Amino acid sequence: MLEILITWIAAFFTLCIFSFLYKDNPIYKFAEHVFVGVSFGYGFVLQYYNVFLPNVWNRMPWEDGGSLFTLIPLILGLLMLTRIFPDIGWISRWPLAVMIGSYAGLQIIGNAQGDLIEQVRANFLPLWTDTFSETIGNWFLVFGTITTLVFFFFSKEHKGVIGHTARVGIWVLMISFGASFGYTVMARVSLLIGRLQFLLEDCLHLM
Amino acid sequence: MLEFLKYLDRRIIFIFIFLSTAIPLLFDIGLPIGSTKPVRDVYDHIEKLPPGSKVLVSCDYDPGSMPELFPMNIAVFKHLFDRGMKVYTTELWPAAPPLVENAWRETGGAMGKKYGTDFVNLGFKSGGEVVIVRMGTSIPELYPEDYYGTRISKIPMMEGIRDIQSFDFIMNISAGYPGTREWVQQIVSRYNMDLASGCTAVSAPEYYAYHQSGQILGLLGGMKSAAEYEKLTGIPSENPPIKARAMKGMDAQSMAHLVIVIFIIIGNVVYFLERKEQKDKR
Amino acid sequence: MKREIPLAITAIFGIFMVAQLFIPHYLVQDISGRLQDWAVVIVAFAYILGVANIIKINSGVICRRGQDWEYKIVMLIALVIMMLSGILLGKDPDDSLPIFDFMYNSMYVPMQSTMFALLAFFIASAAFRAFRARTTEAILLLVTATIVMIGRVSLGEFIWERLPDITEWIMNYPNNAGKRGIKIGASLGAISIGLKVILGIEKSYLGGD
Amino acid sequence: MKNVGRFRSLILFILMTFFLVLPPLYAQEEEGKNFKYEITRDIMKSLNESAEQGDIPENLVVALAPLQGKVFINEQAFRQELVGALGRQLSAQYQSRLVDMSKIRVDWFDMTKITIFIILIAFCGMVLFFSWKAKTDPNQFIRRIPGLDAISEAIGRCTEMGKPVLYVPGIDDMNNIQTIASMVILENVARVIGEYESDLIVPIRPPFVVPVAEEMVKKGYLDAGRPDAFKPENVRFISDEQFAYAAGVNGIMLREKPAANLLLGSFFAESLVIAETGVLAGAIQVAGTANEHQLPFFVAACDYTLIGEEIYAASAYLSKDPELVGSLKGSDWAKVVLSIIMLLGVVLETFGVHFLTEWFFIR
Repeated sequence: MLEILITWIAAFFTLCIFSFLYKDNPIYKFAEHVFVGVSFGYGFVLQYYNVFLPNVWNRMPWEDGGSLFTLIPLILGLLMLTRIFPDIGWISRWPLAVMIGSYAGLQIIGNAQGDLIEQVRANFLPLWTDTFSETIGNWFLVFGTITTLVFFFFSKEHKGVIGHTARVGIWVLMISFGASFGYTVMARVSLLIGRLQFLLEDCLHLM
Repeated sequence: MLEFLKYLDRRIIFIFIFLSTAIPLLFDIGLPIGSTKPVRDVYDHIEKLPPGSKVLVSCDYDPGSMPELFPMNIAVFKHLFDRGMKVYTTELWPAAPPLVENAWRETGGAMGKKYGTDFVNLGFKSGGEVVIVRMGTSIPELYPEDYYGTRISKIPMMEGIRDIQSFDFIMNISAGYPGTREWVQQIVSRYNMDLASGCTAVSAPEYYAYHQSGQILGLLGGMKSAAEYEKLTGIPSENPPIKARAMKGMDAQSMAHLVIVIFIIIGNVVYFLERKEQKDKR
Repeated sequence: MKREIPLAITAIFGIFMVAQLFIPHYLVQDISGRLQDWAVVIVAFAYILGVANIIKINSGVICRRGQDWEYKIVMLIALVIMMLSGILLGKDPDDSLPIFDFMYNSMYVPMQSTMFALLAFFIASAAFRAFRARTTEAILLLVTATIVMIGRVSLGEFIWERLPDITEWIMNYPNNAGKRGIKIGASLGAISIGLKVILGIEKSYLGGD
Repeated sequence: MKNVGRFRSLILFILMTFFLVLPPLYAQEEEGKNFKYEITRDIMKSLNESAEQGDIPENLVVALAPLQGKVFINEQAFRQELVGALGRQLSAQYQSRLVDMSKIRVDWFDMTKITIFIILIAFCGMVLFFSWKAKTDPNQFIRRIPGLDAISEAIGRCTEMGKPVLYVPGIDDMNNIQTIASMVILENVARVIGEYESDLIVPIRPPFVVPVAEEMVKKGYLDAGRPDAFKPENVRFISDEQFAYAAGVNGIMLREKPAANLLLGSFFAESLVIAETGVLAGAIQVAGTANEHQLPFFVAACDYTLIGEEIYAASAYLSKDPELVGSLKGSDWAKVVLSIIMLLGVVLETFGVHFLTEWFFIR
């Protein structure tokens, strides 16, 4: 019984959102606002049960296995809420600084080890292999990457040799954007298929 | 005619897209589904793992990309439980845990596996990269309790799980940020872990670069790959009853692509005719 | 006070995050681990701030009878029901939260999926309107996109059995060349900004005063 | 200048306090942790290698496998457990070896990360060196970036038509480096707009970005000599939800009809929706993001697109600040060096020499 109710309410809201395709209308707006409310409420509850309780509340000094240090993030976290009050809003910069500092540090090491070094290393490819398609591919990969890097030169004007190389670099970029576009179309169509499967199969039992 | 096409109401395009996806869903065409190398790489790697291996499945997605990633999640779970692995899951997206629960009930739960000895859901933590890096140093500190609030010291299969290196293999199901890119950047290079990725088709082209460099050892990109993986792992199956969600959508996928390609061609024909007209005027 | 302390905090956290990669000593590892635990909690509070902000802004709109204020009431009601049903009714796996789960399954899931599904329509109309073969670059983009779109689905295999292999080749080589170039360039850019942030050279994120 | 010196010494002071006070405090709390012995995955790997070379008996490795991941509080407990697990006395030689290997966590430097360390130090050194050098020579060259030149052109057009400029700084929070870059660009855009006397609308998704954006716009107007032109209601928090935000931005595009849309920052699925509405509204669009997957839509729908690293270069380009331009030069040199290394690696690989590849293999 509950299952059927869920399915039909879900179908109702699905159609509400789809109605936007015709044009913006009150039904869509209603659904959209319900969604925003539900999604934030949901997120709040999840943070409460998955972060606040296990990582803060149950580790307070008076709890078993707790520590005094847990008070620090709690206080910093509460300071973040000062953002709501304009007069003392500047205090929220302290916890903000924690976030920015941590992410800046992690981005440095992550980009260095995951993207920079590994990707350069992956281009150490032999220009002569057993199969024709791989050989051509390797040439493409090695010189395509270098021309793209030349496109990203900022301290030299793109003229002469550099200009021509950078132009090839743009072409390589465009091919890779084409691939991304094709894949994105695929992704979006899949999402629509998912919704139609829900409407046709779970609601109307047509499939 | 040219004017009509030039200012074509987008709702007409919408109708075509709707019909091209809905009709193939109702009437089976049965186009072939092959399998590509990145997908086989994932499958072969899991086949090679000895039974009882500890596998971390990080499910970093939400209902927004469910049609692509949920079938993948189901297929991966089924494969892992079929092979008798111990499955641990974590989520970096807040809306993921209920979806993971559903996937567990449909696969492991229906196959008679037990929560706590074959499967554990460690739940959601906010913070993206920070969470991933922390997993590298200590899991009990970061996840003192599982998704249901049970202390992990009371969960049998958590014994011996110290940090990310306690796992034999990581499967990441990723809908964007935080996801595969962050796992690759923070974990793979640093701890030399085996990682495979199942991602939306949007991010797949980017992750091909990681596959070619060997940073991830396999890649499931989008619903097509999910369909390929379903086929490899024997979905649809009777026991446990699992529907083939991705395979069923493949005909519709092809038809919708065809319609979009036709629209791109029409758009360009209109463009060229228009340009010719302007030239003639001059 | 208003600028110096945040800069110092940024520096400490940034330096420890970098240092923990190179220094395996337990002292550095344990401290940076602890700092990471703090960051996880603070990010969670940032989310709560988002919720607080939504309540503040929308209640303001309702009081002023601003644009769409009726809808804002609906939003706040949904928010409050979701929060209260989740937190007050507790969380028990055997007796899963009726209202909370019900609203997740009947509202959150269908609406978020459908919002993303709308993109299928928009992408088709964008493709029709925007993808014109104006220049060499645009032609390259268009041709690749078309090959990939057809070659990556079953239709491609049906038309010509080699087409999936060609698509796979495009993905593995020309596509990777472009992606790799962007990755290397963007990682250099990100590292250099990260460095400036940690050293306090780039401090615009702090705002004024 | 006095101010700067004071603030640096304060930072130093805080850093020192942190380093000096926290560790002892911490160590007290965690006493007993100092003698941690454990068999990590790395140790098992190196044991396996030793066994393959015949350095240690293979059955020893097999017997040790179940102990992987266990932590022992001191050396004695570790030895006892080892002996117990093996069921026989280990020869002293092997015992000392195993204990040595388990102590890896007291090293002050992880030698396996030396490649990353060298490259990171070299790159950061280059960036800092060139930006320092640029201070003495303010005439730094930076190539033309057509998309950025188009910004001032577009702003000029807005002024002529009496229409506002729309600046969308992406949807990510301040912890994304692209948002930080976007804020710096915003300041420069505000300065140009201040000179031209048109309006600037900035719709924002994450609440934390609002005060920063306000500050940037204020500062830009101040630099242009028109601090009175700043209108607080034009820096707008729209909604925290992705598509509600996109809908809000679309509403601004259709209702207030800005003649120029600048979309610079970290964009996701909403990029398509926003850019297409911009086309419909007939505005000049300049977009830029480092999120590769969204670039095709910007390339297709916008007049100019900043690709990847160009968005990081934009702040240097717009402000012409020699220090920033200098740091760009540093990263250009890094690209030259990397390209040369790449070619070298390719040549070596082609002739079957693998040492460079191995040095770069950081796993």
